[in-house]
Amino acid sequence: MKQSKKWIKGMVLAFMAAIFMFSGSMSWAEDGTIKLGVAGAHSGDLASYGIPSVNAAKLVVKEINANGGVLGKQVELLVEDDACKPEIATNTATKLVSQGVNVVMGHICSGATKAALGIYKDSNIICMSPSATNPALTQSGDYPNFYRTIASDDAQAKLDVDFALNVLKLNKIAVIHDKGDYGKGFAEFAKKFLEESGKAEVVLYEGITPGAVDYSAVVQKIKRSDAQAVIFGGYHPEASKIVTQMRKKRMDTIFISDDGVKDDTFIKVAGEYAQGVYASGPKDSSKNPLNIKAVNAHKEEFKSDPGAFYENAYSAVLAILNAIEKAGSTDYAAVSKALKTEWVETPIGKIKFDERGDAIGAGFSVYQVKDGKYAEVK
Amino acid sequence: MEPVLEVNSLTMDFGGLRAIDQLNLRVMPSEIVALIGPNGAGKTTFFNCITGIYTPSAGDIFLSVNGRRERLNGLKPNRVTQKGIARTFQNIRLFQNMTVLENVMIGRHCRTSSGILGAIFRDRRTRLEEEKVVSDSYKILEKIGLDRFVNELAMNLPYGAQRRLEIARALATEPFLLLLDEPAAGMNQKETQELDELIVNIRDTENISILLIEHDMKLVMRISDRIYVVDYGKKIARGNPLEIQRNPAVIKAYLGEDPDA
Amino acid sequence: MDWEYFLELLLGGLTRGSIYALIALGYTMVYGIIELINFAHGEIYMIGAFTALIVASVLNYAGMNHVAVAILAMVAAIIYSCAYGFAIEKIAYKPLRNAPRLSALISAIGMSLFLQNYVLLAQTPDFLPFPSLIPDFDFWEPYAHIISSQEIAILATTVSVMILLTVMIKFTIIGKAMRATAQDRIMAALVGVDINRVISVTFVVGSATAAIGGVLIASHVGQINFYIGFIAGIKAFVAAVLGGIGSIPGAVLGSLVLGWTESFFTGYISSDYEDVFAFLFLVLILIFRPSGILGRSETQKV
Amino acid sequence: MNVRGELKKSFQISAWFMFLTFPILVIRVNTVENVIEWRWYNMAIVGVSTFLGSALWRYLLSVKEKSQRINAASPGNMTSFQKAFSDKRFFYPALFILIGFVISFPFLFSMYQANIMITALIYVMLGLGLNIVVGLAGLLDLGYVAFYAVGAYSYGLLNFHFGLGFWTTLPIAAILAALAGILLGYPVLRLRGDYLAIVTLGFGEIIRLVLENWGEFSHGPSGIANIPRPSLLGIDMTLTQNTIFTYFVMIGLVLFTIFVVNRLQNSRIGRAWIALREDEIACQAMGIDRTRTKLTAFALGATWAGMGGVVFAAKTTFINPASFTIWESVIILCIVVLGGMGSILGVISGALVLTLLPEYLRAFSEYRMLIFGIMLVSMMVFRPEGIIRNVRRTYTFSKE
Repeated sequence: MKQSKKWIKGMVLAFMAAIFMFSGSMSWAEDGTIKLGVAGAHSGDLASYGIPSVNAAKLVVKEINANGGVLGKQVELLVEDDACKPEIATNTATKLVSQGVNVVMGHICSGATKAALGIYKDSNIICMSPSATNPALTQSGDYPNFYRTIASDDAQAKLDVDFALNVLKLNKIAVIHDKGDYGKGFAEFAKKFLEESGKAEVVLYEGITPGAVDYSAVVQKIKRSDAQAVIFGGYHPEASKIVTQMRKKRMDTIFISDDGVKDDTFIKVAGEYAQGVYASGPKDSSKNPLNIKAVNAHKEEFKSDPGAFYENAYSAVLAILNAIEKAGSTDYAAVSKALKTEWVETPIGKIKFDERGDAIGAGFSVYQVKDGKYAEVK
Repeated sequence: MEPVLEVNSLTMDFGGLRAIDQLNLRVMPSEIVALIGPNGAGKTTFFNCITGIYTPSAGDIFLSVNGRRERLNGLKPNRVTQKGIARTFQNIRLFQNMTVLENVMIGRHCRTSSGILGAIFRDRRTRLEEEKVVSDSYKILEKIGLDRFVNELAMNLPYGAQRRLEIARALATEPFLLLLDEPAAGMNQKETQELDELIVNIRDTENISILLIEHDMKLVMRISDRIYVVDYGKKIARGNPLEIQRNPAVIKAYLGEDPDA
Repeated sequence: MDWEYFLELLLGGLTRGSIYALIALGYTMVYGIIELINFAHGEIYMIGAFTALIVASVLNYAGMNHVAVAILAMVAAIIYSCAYGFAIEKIAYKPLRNAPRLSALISAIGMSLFLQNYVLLAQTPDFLPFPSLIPDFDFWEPYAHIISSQEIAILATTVSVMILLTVMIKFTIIGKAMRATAQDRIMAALVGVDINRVISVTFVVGSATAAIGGVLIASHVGQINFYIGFIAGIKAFVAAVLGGIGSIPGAVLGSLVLGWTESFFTGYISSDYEDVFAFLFLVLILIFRPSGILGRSETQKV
Repeated sequence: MNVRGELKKSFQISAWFMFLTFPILVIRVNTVENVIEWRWYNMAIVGVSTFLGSALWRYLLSVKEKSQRINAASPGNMTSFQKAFSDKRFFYPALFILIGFVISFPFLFSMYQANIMITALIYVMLGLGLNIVVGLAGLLDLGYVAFYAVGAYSYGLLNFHFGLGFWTTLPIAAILAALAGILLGYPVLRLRGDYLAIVTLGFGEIIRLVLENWGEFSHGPSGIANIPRPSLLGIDMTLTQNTIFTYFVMIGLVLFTIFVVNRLQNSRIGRAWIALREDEIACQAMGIDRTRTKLTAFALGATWAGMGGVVFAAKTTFINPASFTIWESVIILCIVVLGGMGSILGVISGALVLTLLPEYLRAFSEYRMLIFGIMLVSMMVFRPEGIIRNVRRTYTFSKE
C-alpha cells in the first residue's frame, strides 16, 4: 500500500516537473510587427454581427500601416472565427495567444467573450469588444483586461426605461425578450428598473422564441395586457415581426427597443409599420467627420454599407492602437494606463475608458423612426 | 403424466378478425407435435401467443416443468424464454452482423447473470462464466454441425445453415419446449433429411419436447408423434400421422386441395 | 372565458400550423418513400424563397408589373427548388440507397450544412427584406386585422396542396407507383415500377411544395436569411412525426395541432416554455400513439 | 467511344449545374439598398469545376462499386490497416511511437494545439458514449447533447453554489447523467427508429430550453462564468501548464473510456446490445430483457457525456445553453457514423477528423463549414460504413 502511494507521488512530481520545464520555454520571440487579433463570429448564423468588425479592422490597419504604422512597426491582423460559441472561442483565444498577439479586438458575443477572456487574462493580453454588452463583463471585476466601445445592457435599459417613464410618461409596460444572452439581459434590467421606479407597472414579461415564423399569440397577449408600450430586448428580425403583427392587428402600442433593433434592415423589413418605433443606440455621430470617413472607406473598399457594430469596431481598433502608440510599447500595464488616461478621437466620439473598462464619451441616445430613417429624439 | 404445454381454448382477435378460435393443444414430455394447416390458418400467430409476442384475447397457456405448472399469459417474451420455451422464426431472424458463435452465445444470455461491474472489472466469476458460455456455445454448434462456421458472420452462411443456426440459438436457452416455425422451408431433399435427424436427435438426447409448424408433409409424417390440423384458426383434426392422413376433413380442407404442399 | 381572445389564438395557431404544414408535406412525402429524414428539405424551402427574392428583385428593377413579378417569382422558385431537390437526391442519397440508413441521414445533414453555407457565401449572412408578393386586397381591408389576405392565401394553399397531393397519390399512375414503392421497394421493382423515377418524382414534388411554402411564408414574414430553413425544418419535421410520418393528411393535422398547441400555450400560460411544451406534447402523443396521430400502427411481421 | 460518352456526360452535368447555380451564385441582390450585382465569372467557375468534379465523382463511384463486389463483409476481410494493426510485429512499435507522440504532444506544439486536442478528446469521449447507444444498441439518439449539458451544468452549478471541485464533480456528474439517461430512456422504450430520434431530439431541446428559461436555477442565457479549470493537489498553475495538465487528464479519461467501452462491448451486456440492434424481436425471444438492456445502454452512454460535460465546463470556464444545441448532437452522431458504427477505433478517428478538421480548415475561414458539409456527403457516398469498419471478435478452438 505504502509502496503504491510513493509511486503515485513520484509520478505526480515527475509529471509536474515536466510541465513546468517545458512550459517555461514556450515564450514568444518579439518580431517586428504589432499583432492585433480580431475574433468574432465570421461564420454561421451570427456571421452578420462579426464580419463588419473584421472589415473595420482591415480598413483602420490598412490606413495606419500606410502612414508608417504604430511605433514604427507595421500592424499585423490575425483574424479568427469563433462562431459566437464559447467552446470555439477558447480555441480561437488560445490560437491567438499561441500566435503571439499583443492585443485583441473582439469577441462579438458576450458568452464567447467571457469564455475567451480568462485565457487573455492569464496571458496578459488586453481585449476590447465592439459589441459584447453583458454588464458582468465590466462590473464583476473578474476581467481587468477587458474594455468595450459599447455601452452595457443595464446602461441601455436605464436609458430606455427613463425615456418611457419620464418623456413618454407611460405607466403600463410589457417587457418582451428573445431569450438570448443579450435580449434577456437587457429585458431583466428593464424590468428591474421599471419596478424600482414605482411609476409604472410591468403588465407582461415574456420571452419569445427567436426564428419562429410568427408571433401572433404573443401579440394577442400584449393586446390583452393593455400595455401602453412594449420594451423589447433582442434583435431586429424578431422586432420587425412583432411590430408588423401588432400594427396589422391595428394596435398602436408604442414599441421601444435596444441597439439590436437600431438597424436600417429593421426599417426596410417592417416598412411603413416601422414608423414611430423607438430604439436606443450609440449617440448619433453621423456628422462626426471620422465616422463619415469610416463609412465612406467601407463603401469604397467593400462596395456596400457597413453592417452592425462597424463604428464600434472601428473605434475600438483606433483606441487600441492609439493607446499602444501613447504607451510607447505593447506592455500590458502601460497600454492599460494609456487606455484609461488618453482621450482618442473615434467615429463614435472622443473616448477614453473608465476603471472598469467601459468607454467614457460613448453614450447612448434614443432614436425614433421617422419617414424611413432613425432620427435622434432630442 | 402432465403435459409440458397445455393450451386451453386460446383465442386471438385482431380488430374484427379472429385469427385463432378456441384452440386446445397439448404437448407431452419428449413428444414431437406438428401443427399443420394451410397458409394463413393462424399457426404462426399461435406461436406468437405462446411466446408472449402477442397477448391472447382469451384462453390459457400453461407450462409444466418439473412438476410446477405456470400460466404464461401476458408474460413478456423474454420471461417466457426464461421459463423454458424457445423458438425459431419462419422468416429467419438471426443477428446478421454477429458471428455464428455470438448468435449462440446470445442464447446463453438468460442462463447467465454477470452484470455491468463484472463486465468492466472481469472478476473471476465473470471470467469463468464467460469461458463457460463460449465452450457451451461451441458444444452446441458441434452438435448441430455448424462448428466449421464458428467465426463467420451469420449473414454469410448458406441458407440451410442459417436455419440450423436458429435451432442452435434456441437450444442455447436450455428450453423444455422448442417451437420450430417451418424449419425445413426452402431446404432441399438432403438438407431436409439432415434436419429430420437433427430434430429427432434433439428430442432423444436432450429430452426436449418439440412443437413444429411445417408444410413439408413428408417430414411431418416421418417425425411427428401427433399432429394438430388447423384451418381459419380452428382445430379441424388431431391424431397420429396415420389418422390424419385418413381424416376426411383434413383431406378436404388441406391435403385434398394441395397434396404436394 | 374571453371568446374573442380564444378566437384570435385559434386563428393565430391556424396560420402557424398551415405554415408548418407547407414544409411538413414535403418531409412526409420523402419519408414515406425512402424512410429518410431529409434534413436538406428545409434548405430547399430556403433556396426557393431566395430564388423568388432574386427573381422578383431583378424583375422589379426591370420595371415589370406587380402581378407578373409575383407569378414569375413563384414559378422560378418552384423550378429551381425542384431542380435542387432532384440534384440533391442524385448526389447525396441515390448512391446510398443500399447503405445503412444512418449513413443517408448523415449525408442529408452534410447536404443541409453545405446548402446553408453556399447561400451564406453566395448571397449574404444578413436578413434581407422580402417583398410582399401577395397584395393586401382593398376589399378585405375591414377584416384584415382579424386575418390578413396573406394568411388566407397560406391557408388556402395548404389545403389545396394537401388535396392535390392526396389526389395524385390516390389516383394517378405515378401515385400508385409511389405507394407501391413505399410499401416494398424490391417488390415494386420486380413488378416493373421504375424506382429511380418514382424517387426522383417524389423529391421534385416535395421540393415544389417546399418552394410554394418558401415564397408564401417569406412573403408573410417579410424577411429571409440562409438559416430560416433549418429552424422551420425542425418544427415541420416534428409536426410531420406528430401527425404520423408518411401520411399526407397526417402532416397537415400534425402541423395544425402543433400550431394550436404553441398558440394556446403561449396565450394562456407563457411563451417562455412554448417550445418545451410543444416537445413534451410530442413525447406524450408518441408514448400513447407510437406512430403519430394518423400513422398506421405497424403490426410487426414475425 | 467511352471517353466521348464520359465527356458528354460531364458536359451535361456541368451545364446542369450552371443552370442550377445561376440565380444564387450569379445574381446578388441586396433588398436593403436595392442593389443588384451580376457575377458572371462565378458561372464560369462552376462550369469548369463541375465538369472536372463530375468526372472524378463518377470515377470514384465506379471504383467503389468494384471494390464492393469483391469485398463482402466478414471478419476475415479486414482492411490493410486493420491487418497491420493485428500484426504483433507491427503493432508494438506502432503503439510505442503513438504513446511517445501522445505524451510529448503538448510539449512539442503550442498551447493552441494542446487546447484543440483537448476538445477533440472530449469529442472522442462523447463519440464513444453515443456509440454505445447508437452503434451498439442501435437506438438513434438525436438528443445526446442533453447529457453533455447535464454534466457541464452539474459542475458549473455545484461549483457555484457549494464550491465543489473538478474531481469531486466528475463522478457526481457521471451519475447524474446516467440517471438522466434512465429518466429520458424510460418513456421512449416503445419507440423505434426515427420516432425515437425525434423524441430524443425533443428531449435535448427541452433540456436546453429549460436551462435558457429557468434563470433562477441555471443563470439563464448569460450562463455561468469563472468555472475553475481542473486542479492538481491545489498547485497553482499558469494557463499553459493548466492546458497541458487538462490535456493529460483528458488522455487519462479517454483511455479509461476506451478500456470500459471495450470491455462492455465484449461482454454479456455488450452482446445483448448488439443483438437488440440486429433484431429486437429475436433478441427478446432469446430471453433478453429489452427494457433493461435499452436502459443500461441509455445510462451507460449518458455517463460519458456527463463526464465530457464536466471537462468541457472546466476547459471553457464558461457555459451557457447556447453550447448545447441540436447541432452538437448532430456532430456527435456524425462522429459515430463517419468513424464507423460500433468500432472504437473508428469512433476515435471520426472524432479526431470531425473536430480537428474545422480547426485546421480555419485557413479557409468562411469556407470551412461549406467544405465540412461536402466532406460529410462525400465520405458517406464513398464509404457509407465509415472510416473503420467494425470487426467482430473471433475465437479459436482446438478440436478435441
